[in-house]
Amino acid sequence: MPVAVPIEHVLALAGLLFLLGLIGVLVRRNVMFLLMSLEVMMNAAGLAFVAAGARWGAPDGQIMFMFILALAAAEVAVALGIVVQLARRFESLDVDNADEMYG
Amino acid sequence: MLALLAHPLAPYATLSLFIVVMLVAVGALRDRNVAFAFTLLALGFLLVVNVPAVLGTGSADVGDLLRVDGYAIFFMALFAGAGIVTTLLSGPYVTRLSPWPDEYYILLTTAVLGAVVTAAANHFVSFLLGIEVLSISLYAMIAYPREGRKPLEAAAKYLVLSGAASSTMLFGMALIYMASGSLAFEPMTELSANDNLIADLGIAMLLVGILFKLSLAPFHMWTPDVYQGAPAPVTAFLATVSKGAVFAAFLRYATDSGILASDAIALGIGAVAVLSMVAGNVLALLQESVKRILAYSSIAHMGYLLIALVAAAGIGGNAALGVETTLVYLTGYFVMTLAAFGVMTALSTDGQEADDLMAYEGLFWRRPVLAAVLTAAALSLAGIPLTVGFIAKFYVFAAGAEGTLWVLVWALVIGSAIGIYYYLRIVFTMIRKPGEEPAEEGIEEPAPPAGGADATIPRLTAAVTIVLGLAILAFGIYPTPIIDFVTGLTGP
Amino acid sequence: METAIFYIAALVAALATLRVVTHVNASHALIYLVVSLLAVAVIFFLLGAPFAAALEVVVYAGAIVVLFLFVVMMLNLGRTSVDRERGWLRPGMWIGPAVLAAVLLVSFVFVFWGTDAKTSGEMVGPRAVGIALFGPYIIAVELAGFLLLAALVGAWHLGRRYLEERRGADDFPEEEGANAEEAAPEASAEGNA
Amino acid sequence: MSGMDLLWLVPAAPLVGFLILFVLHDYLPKTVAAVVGAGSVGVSALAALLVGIDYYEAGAEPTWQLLWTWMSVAGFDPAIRLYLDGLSLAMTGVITGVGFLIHVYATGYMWNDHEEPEGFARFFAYMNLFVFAMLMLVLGDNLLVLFLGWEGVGLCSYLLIGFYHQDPANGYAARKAFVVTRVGDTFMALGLFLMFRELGTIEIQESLTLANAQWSGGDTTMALIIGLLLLGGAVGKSAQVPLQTWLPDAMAGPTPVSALIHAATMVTAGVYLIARMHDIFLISPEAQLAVAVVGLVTLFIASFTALVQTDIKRVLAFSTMSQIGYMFFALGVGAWSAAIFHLMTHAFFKALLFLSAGSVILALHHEQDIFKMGGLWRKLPIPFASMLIGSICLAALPFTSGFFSKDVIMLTAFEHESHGLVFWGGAAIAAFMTALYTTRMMIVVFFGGQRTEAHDSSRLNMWGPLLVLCALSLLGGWFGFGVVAGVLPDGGLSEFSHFSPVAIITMLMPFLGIFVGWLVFGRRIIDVEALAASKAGNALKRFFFGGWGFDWLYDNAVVRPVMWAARINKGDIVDWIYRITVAVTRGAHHVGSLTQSGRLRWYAANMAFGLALFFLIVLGVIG
Repeated sequence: MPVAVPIEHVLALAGLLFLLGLIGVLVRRNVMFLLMSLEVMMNAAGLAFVAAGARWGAPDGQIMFMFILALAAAEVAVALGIVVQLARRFESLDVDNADEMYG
Repeated sequence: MLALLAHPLAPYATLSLFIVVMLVAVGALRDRNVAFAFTLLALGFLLVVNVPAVLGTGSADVGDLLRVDGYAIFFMALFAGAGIVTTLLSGPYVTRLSPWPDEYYILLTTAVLGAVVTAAANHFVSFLLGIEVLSISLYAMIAYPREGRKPLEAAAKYLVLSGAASSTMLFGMALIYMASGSLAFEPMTELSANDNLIADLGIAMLLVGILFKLSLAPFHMWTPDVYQGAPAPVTAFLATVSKGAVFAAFLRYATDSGILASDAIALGIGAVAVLSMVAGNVLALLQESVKRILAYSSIAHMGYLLIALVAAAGIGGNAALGVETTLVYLTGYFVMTLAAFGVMTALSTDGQEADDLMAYEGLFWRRPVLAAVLTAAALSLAGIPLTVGFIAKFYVFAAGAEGTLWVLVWALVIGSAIGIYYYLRIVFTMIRKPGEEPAEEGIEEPAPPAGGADATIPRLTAAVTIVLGLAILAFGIYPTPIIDFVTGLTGP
Repeated sequence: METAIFYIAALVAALATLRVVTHVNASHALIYLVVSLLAVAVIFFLLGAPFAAALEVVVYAGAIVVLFLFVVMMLNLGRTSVDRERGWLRPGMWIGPAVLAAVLLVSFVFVFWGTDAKTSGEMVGPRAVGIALFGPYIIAVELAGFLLLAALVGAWHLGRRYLEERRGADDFPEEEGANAEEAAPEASAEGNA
Repeated sequence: MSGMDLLWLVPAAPLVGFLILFVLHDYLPKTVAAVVGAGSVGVSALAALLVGIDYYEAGAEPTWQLLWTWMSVAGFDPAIRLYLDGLSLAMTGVITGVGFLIHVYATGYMWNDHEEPEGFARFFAYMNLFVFAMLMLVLGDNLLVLFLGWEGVGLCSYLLIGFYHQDPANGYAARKAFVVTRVGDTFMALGLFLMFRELGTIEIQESLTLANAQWSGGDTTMALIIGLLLLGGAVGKSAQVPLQTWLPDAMAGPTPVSALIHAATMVTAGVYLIARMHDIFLISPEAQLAVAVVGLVTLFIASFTALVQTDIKRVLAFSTMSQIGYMFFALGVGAWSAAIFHLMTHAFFKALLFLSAGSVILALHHEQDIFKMGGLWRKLPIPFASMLIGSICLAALPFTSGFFSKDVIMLTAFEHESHGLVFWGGAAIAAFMTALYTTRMMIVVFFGGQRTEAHDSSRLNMWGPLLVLCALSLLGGWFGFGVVAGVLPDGGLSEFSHFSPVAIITMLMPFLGIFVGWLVFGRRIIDVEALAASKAGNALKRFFFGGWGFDWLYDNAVVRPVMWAARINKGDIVDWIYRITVAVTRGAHHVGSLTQSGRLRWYAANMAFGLALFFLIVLGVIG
């Protein structure tokens, strides 16, 4: 039972979710939370795609969403590998600890 | 067989096939050199067999996703070449990083696959997947060394920021799709006023993602840290193939969609170009780390390239010259950047990256040939005549002047003037004999000299580096082969 | 009725996401993330994209978030880390990001609000998606395979070191033939494919 | 393949020679260095010969050979093309032919060099580089290549004058030559820039055509300015008044260098320049008149100065100066081909003179004072014979090569529309003086009592070139003119007879000079020493000896004030601009570095900030 929703409302939700994710990236120091925030941002982009697909009644939006899913999965896999290494070598998940290179 | 190879999809198919076979072979043969050999084979095949085979077919669309034309084939050759150079540089280096070099080569090959796909993309889906195959491979390559905190720090920074940039880019694509109903690279016509605004917002977000990957100011900040932290051959790859691929796709998108016709977008791009040229050169000025110098210099160089892009997008009327400029510039930039990082790779020893500028003091007297190559690379990056860098810069200058982009051209001139200082600083440091001048204040302990008598320099690395150094000079004196190749592929 | 569900789901998604970003406990934040994803799945369904909705639940909430949880547990982010998070999240830190986000949000809303278009209300079902996916987008599917392959190889390399050090094994690859099954992250990544 | 296709080889061979010698100079045995050094120029000479034969067989049509287009961007395509016409062919012949002989001679002369025993390969590297640069200068059809060649020969001249760098005086001489010629170069660069700006092309032939089309018959001011600026460059390079003071000091270099660079080739670059650009001077007769005046004054001054010199090489240097004065004079009075003809014959006999002098100097263990020589004709028969031949050519006795070229010049001068008599008279006096100082030199060096022990140790590679040059000097005039005929526009040279009164007087002048010289220096009918010791005589002698006071004048009028200003301005006012720029840039660097904090979240914040700015631009809030 699909419904016709005003596009601006869906987009506003997607934009809001995206910005919440962005705030998370700017505020959190724990890498795990950074990665979660990234997931939120990507999910927001996926939502926007699905909404756009719904506007045009075409499958492309959903297909793009699927590729975003694949991308998210791939990124998380590598990212978590790096997190594990960070925890070992920096003995902390605080990204502010990883600031040895600057200037 | 030959007809099969001439199919526009053949390069991508064979490269994929090589990757799969390599996976099996690595598992089955359990020899450290298998992956190295396979990578060379795969990239060599791409360069020597695939590229000539598809050259004849001309422009061909593969579905909606890829456009295999002269432009894409040019970048295919360029990336394959740069990939081969990176592989050769990595050979002796990677075995020091980790006892398992196999994954490194697989990742390198997938990264090249991503890059060649990106350069041929004329659809957001292939654009996204190409870039991300490249980026995902790079995250792991940057974090490849099994010890040390810097590579990990670099990888973490790159991954998080790049992820944020990708998300922004995706959101932008979604907005563009929302407004136009198409994911292909094509001009957006007949949009309602409001859809137009949405599309503009989408383009802005898309650009943020692209500009980030190209490390242009103000989205450039990851660059020096990642360059410094990553292993030298990986940095070489990141600086060349990764940026080249994104730039190729960016240029194709900009010319196909005509986004720069919008004054606001053109203003934004122009501001980014000026900021990058100035910031990159100013920030490199007094750096003590050679990798950071090259990182900032690459920021400035990408700024120069934006001039070509603006020209190629038809601002000022000579779009063909802009495209030609981009290709020539990227070729030159590839050669000189790879040469510089090649020298750095050659000088890096176990657990000691040759990064500190002071470690290069007196290199001319210890390793004259490597020092000469680095000098050629530095002068070329500075744009001194009779190096390939001069040809490249002259092209940009001509493209800018032709398009009467005077503000950008002035920024180019000022940036280059500042740039000469730090490039020459590298050269003078290499000429100065250690101890001739008291060390500057604030340096607690002098870095051990790179390439000292006890350091062994891998023959292979040195040989590759020397070839690149000669190429810098050869193409500077006689650039016609490059120019002919470029115009032959993209010209009318 | 269905329109009301859309707005409720939207509200749930926004609030849950807000908690993801602000929560100090990683496990709880992940639960909120799942809630947010489920709410978005509902919205997908309402937008006429049941296939996307299913994938959102199965892959995103079911696999990716679980992967997160796995690492949270593996790294043992317990009470001390909650306290530390609380210490890191000082109120002053929110100001700058909030202002920036506000500027962006105002831009979004300003631009979006003039649109009078609505979603089509049609169902684009799994069949249509599948036909498109394995028709014009077949090359992209192959590429996605290589995307996951690259991630697999990368995660394998990064994770292998960790596991080996935990077991105190030597560095030589010859001895490490059989640990592929034990490397959790990449196994999951493969599962997503 | 026709011989003309070998044109590229002419400059390429010495370049390759230079590269080999320069890169491997520490590793090559002397024999190999000698073979490479002289052989490369030999190859070049052979190629030039084949090209020349082909050129005349093909009907002497000017041709181009495209070597290489550097790049082609937006209508800018600096092509390096070689341009072959009679003028460049004549110059090429002189450079490679005489150059080859001098190189061969130098393999003997420099073999046992005691001052720079390690410098053998280095010497030939510089010499080859010089030949290459000089060839590019005359063959390049492009202002840029011309300029690069021009600066290249200047650089080689500097390096070779200062070849014996252990002695600071030689370094000083090299610097002086460099600085003084730079003054001229600046004028020339200005002239070339002006040409490029006014005519919009850097192709020489094209620009000359354009110049004719634009200025001919109309406003010739621009041609006058350009002509004078080019003349300034030519004057510097060719050691003409008022920039002539560097040439005598340049004799500090090894004698083969003096022969090649400071007699036969480089110093004639100015003549070549004016001849190459002759259209400019034809458009502006004032500029051409200036050329004639400069030439005449130089020729006059230098011939008097040569009379009182005591160093054999300085005598020859002043003589070179005055002979180049003849060439300028010839250009100025419109005897274009005769100037180039004289350039050729002068290259033969002056190279011969220098090389003979070199043999004498070598035999006397680097003694250059003519008053310490004397009576050498028995001891050194080959140098004596060759020097005698060189001298009679220099003095322009009839039917020697110098006679043919000089005669044409003087007679053309006489026919000059406005100043014929003055020009001819001045030149005739100078011709007399030339014969006089040549006679003096020969008598003092080779006759009278012997004052220093001499050992002639020259081998085949030294006297062989002398022999060839003797033949060229004596016979060059007979066939020579045909080579340069038709190179440049000329007013009927064949019209006058050799038996007009003017021609006869012209012909007699050298005899008169020799006769007077014989009386004064041989028979000593005048006591020269007493005359020189008298107060007026002494002052005059010192005036002449110092090159008419030019050095003194420059020292007081230019060098000292500049030094004084430099001392006053030690703190350097202009520098402040740069210092402030540097400080600002450094400050910007430090401020910028602070933004690069290493903190990931800060980087992300900047990205968000950039995104916000982009939004504001798109929404029209900014911009």
